[in-house]
Amino acid sequence: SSSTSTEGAPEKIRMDYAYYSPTSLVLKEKGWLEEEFEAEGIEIEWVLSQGSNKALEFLNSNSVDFGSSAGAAALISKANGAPINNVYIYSKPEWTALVTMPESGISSVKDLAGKKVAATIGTDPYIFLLRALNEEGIPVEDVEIINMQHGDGANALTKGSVDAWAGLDPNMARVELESDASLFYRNVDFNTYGFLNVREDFAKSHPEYVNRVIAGYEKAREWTLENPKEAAEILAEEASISIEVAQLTLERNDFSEAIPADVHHDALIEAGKVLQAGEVIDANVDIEEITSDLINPSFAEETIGD
Amino acid sequence: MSLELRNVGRTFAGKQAVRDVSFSAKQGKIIGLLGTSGCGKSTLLRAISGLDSEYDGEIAVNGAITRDIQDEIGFIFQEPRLFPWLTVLDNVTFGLKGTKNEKEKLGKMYLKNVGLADSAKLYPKQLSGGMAQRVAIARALVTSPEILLLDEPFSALDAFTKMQLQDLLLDIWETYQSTIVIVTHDIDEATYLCDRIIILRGQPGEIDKEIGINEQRPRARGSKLLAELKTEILESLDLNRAEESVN
Amino acid sequence: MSLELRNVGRTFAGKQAVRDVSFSAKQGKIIGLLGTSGCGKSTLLRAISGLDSEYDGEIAVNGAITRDIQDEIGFIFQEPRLFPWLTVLDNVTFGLKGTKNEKEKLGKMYLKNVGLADSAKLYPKQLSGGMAQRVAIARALVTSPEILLLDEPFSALDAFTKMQLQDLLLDIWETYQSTIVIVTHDIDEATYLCDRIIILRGQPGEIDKEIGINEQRPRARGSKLLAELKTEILESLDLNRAEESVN
Amino acid sequence: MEKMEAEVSTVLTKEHASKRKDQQIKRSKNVEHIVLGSIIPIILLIVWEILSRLEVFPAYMLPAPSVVLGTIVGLGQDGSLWGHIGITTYRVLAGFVLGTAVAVVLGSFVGFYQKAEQLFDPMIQAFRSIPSLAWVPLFILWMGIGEPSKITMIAVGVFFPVYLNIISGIIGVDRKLIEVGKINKLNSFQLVSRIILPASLPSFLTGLRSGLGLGWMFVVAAELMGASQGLGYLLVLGQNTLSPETILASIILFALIGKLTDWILKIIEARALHWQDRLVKS
Amino acid sequence: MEKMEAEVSTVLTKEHASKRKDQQIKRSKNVEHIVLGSIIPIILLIVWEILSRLEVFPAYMLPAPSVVLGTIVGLGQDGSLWGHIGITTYRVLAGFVLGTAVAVVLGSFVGFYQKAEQLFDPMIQAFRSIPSLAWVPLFILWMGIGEPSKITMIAVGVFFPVYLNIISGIIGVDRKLIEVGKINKLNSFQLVSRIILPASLPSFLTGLRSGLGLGWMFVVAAELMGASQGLGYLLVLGQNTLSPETILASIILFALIGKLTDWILKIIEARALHWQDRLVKS
Ligand SMILES: Nc1ncnc2c1ncn2[C@@H]1O[C@H](COP(=O)(O)OP(=O)(O)OP(=O)(O)O)[C@@H](O)[C@H]1O
Ligand SMILES: Nc1ncnc2c1ncn2[C@@H]1O[C@H](COP(=O)(O)OP(=O)(O)OP(=O)(O)O)[C@@H](O)[C@H]1O
Ligand SMILES: [Mg+2]
Ligand SMILES: [Mg+2]
Repeated sequence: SSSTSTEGAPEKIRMDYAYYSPTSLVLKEKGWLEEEFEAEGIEIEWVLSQGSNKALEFLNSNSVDFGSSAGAAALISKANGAPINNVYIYSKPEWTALVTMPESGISSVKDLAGKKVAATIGTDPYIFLLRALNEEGIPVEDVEIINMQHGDGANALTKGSVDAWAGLDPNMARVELESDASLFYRNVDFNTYGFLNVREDFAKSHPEYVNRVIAGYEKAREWTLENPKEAAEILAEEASISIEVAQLTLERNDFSEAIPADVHHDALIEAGKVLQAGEVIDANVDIEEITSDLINPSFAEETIGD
Repeated sequence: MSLELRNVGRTFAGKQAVRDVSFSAKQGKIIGLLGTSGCGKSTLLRAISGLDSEYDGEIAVNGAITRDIQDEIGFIFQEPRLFPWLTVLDNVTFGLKGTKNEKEKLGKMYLKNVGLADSAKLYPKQLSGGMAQRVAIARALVTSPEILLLDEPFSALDAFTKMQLQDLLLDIWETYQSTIVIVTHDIDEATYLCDRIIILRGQPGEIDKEIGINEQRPRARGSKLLAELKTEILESLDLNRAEESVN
Repeated sequence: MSLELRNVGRTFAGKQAVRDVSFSAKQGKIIGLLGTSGCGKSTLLRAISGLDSEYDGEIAVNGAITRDIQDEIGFIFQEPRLFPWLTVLDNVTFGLKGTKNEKEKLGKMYLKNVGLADSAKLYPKQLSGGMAQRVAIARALVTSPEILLLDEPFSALDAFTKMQLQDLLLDIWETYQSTIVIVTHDIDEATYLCDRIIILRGQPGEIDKEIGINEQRPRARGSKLLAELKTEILESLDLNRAEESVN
Repeated sequence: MEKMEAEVSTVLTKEHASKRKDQQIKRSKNVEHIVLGSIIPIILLIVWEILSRLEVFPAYMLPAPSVVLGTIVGLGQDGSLWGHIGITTYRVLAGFVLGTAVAVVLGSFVGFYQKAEQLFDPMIQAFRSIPSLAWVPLFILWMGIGEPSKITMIAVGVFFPVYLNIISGIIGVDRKLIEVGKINKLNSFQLVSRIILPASLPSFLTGLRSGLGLGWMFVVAAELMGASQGLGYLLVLGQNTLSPETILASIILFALIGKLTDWILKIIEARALHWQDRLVKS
Repeated sequence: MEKMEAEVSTVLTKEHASKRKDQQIKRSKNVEHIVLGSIIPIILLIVWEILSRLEVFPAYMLPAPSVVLGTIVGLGQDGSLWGHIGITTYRVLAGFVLGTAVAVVLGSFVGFYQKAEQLFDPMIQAFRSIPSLAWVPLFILWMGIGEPSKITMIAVGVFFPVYLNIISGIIGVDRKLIEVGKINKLNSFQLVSRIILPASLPSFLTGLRSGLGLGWMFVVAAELMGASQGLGYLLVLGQNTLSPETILASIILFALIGKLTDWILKIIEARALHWQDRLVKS
């Protein structure tokens, strides 16, 4: 397997952490990676990613070695030629859903025809919206999609500037808890997964270290499953959100599957098709091939195994 | 309009520049202010005009005490102070009211009077020093002010242009019966123009001497009386000089 | 240093301001330029100094034709041109080199010479017109230049300060044997100071007359010779005037 | 009489001829300026292209200029380019006019009255350092996501430099000139319009140019508020969809159009300030 | 002799006394300024608080000032406030120094030499309208995500207004003063440092203040490049976690600290320009 061709140890390992990846916060908080690599004198550098696109930018510019992003975002980047691999699934989140306010008179996806919907083009909520519309047979042209950043979309929704919003946690949890907003369409399977990506270069030169980082993530995942309350506290503390919002967010994360597998593969291909239809991914890209290139389960399989 | 100064003085940042100046002028009189450099002549003019209101004492115009800027006042400053973004003609008509046509006609007339008929379209940066001063003169005279304050108006002009403009000034004075206060270093000019010459001296400046001239106008420039007056003034100035050169 | 102008002229935007001026001055000579306002006197000084290089004709300094700014030149401009952000003393020492102490000592000496010993720390906005002009004079003289170009240097000064500074100028001229070109409207001043007086006239300005004065210095201000010269000059200026007043 | 007319006409023809010559000289000078000004950008583009071809810059982060150009041409061909440019330019210009108008009124007021300065200036100065992105949620709250909120957002950006430069210009006006106005009995409004504004024109025009630049910068924040067209939208879209050629295309369009509008202001500046007695540069 | 000394000493005491009095007047004037300047902000805060209490603004969109203050105090108590303020202020100041330095060098050069202007100015002007957010990916690519890239990003923001104002200042310098320098045989460097810079100081200082403001604005873009501390980080965090009190806290901190740094510049400005012959305002 790939662990035979080590090129020696890296000087340091640059990890990202993100508020949308609770296990990354736990891992950073607990210092397990630092512990693991201390003996070899390898430093761990933590960089905050404010969103999937930042994480991928950091990866592409060789500013981090591991970056957390939504699966769809990783796919887009890969389609643009980014040299990254997905080696681990940090969660199966239900971080996106369609949100509306009571007075809008919307109760199902069908009601969206002719309405204004806020979404951030290219991100998971956008894909979610397109797939939901597709599922219900509503042409995209019938809906006015307004491109806004996630937070702004939430504001526009509560202000009444738009009728619905393809939301993202933790913003979504917050509007749900604090205003009367409700999630009128949910579908866990239309969320793409939480991908931990590694730079291809790093994976090639230090495969053993990829395994050991994955092992660290595994430890964090198991701990989170056992200590949901403490994990919520860590999330609330780090992201400066209230404990209720943090708990709701965590509840919507499924940490059961960590090894990239066929489900992830298929979900990504579905997302890729939607993105291709929406002209976010170039029409002449072969989605299946790109997806296979992106997802590399061998490390996780080797580490976690059975 | 009549003009009266009572114990006027001015202090700049703790240092007195001029003090205790009193004189009065009936309408239509021409007062000359003479004195060494820095004795407070310009300061007095600024006080009279109302541009400076922080002087001590009182100034009455037509009997009413005021510290505001007077209507119908004309001021020729020691520097030309032209607006660099306006042409010569626009500078001259700056203070005029009325239609553009009227203003330009009047402005051109005065430009001709000061010998700048050809320069109406030039900008200040294209003027010689004396030309700029003449534009400033035209700008002040064109408004036919009832009080005219002139701060060394002809200092940068050659002898003959100077004489011509002195006569222009007298023409205007005759037409409008303006009350005029003129600061000058040219004793011939003072004796030729003024009804009364006030000589300031010292630092802070004070009135040293007042000389009245009861000669009819137009006066003969070479007349014996004026020559005698000149000698008198020179002597009184000389006195200051001798005193000051001690320190 | 000697100075020679050969057929110097200057055209501004198609309009000739001065033309065909030639004269020369040996080292240590004082040349006076007289002429009506706007006839090109300042323009000539700027050409000699090298500040303006777009004139026609040639100017030679010490025999060498050049259009660059001369070393060892002093220029008193028609306006004071003080740096508003510098104190009086710093303005005076602006062109000096050397240690701060030396500069200040020299500067203070010259300030005293022009009667401004007490004003060293003032800023230009606090000066009267005549004081500003005296600062400019001190600034030009303090560098003890070999060529001195003076553009109406004493125009804003009272009669006695003026005389004092004329004598100061002669002192410096004697010490450094400077070559001096002075523009003035004061005929008494010209006859008192100059070895040769050049009278310009017309527009464009041309040389109308040259008058040499072979009197030893110091000259008596009231002397008969000077009085005669004055009459001569006045007459030649009058001629122009009569001619020009036709249009 | 006839002779005179003939003379006059020769003079006129001469003047005419010299004017035409002047214009020719001017035009050839303009061409020279443009050529000189293009040297460095062209060199940079060539170097960038070469480095891209040599794969020194990875294409997934910094595609070659030719690729970016291709993207722009593509946008042009499907027609959306003009929509993006048009709407953004409209927003910037509308915001520019609005921001400048408010800055002139407030700036003259604050520059002229001490009390007004003491009341308003501290607060305005405090607002000046708030980043454009920070305004976004507030503007959505106050004005929703329509055009008015976008234009106002840009106006905010334009406002500050114009305001600052107006005040500094007013404060720097020579007392001597203002006194001439006072002697001529101008009222405050006339003082401002006839003396203070022209005298502070150099500073004001610098403010305008600075403000216009900031207007272009604020476009992104403005178009974060629910736009579906515009250069800022294109930029954010490029960042969200991780498409560097879209990002670079929008950057280049920003630079080009920003430069164009600035150039117009620069021409106005040169015309308006011809009276300045300044040194011809070496 | 004794008498004279006594006199001298009375004079000195008098001078001293009057100086002290002057200082007192100055201090009471300063207090007055601060009070006047606070009136409007305080009124705004009170109105906002009342409207929030009346629930005109929903709390999840625009919390009351007291809530925002509570957030700031909370940050202060857990100690992170000083970290945010400290690191951001450091970045802004470092960027300010860097940007100003480059602007002074390039600005003097371009303002002084015609050829330099024709070569560089068009490109610089084009860069001026590129939004801060657009630089982010390029800076990450070129300089990574460390402090240098953040500081450089802020320097870019500071650069443009300073540069523009320097050039306009240099162009506006009175020819008459430059000629005095030439007669005194100053070389180009001395001309710049002894005449042109002081004469264009008002414009330069305006540029500095504009630039500092822009520096604060660029912080957000800078701190998008992988920061985990700072006011810009706080702002983006607030937006990502939909926490209006965090957003508002960061806005208020931006305003306060921005105002503070601007106030320092304003004092320097007043000191440096005391020689201006300007009208005392009514
Ligand atoms: N920069 C300029 N552009 C255009 N014309 C100019 C410029 N400088 C001077 N002139 C013109 O040149 C002529 C001569 O000007 P100059 O300053 O030499 O006069 P002068 O003899 O010094 O007059 P004065 O005694 O009034 O100072 C004037 O008619 C003036 O209009
Ligand atoms: N703004 C000011 N601040 C401080 N001192 C001033 C100010 N204006 C004038 N002075 C001082 O007041 C005195 C008188 O100045 P003023 O201008 O009245 O003199 P002047 O008689 O007009 O002299 P000149 O004939 O030289 O023009 C001078 O000593 C000057 O230094
Ligand atoms: Mg005076
Ligand atoms: Mg002259």
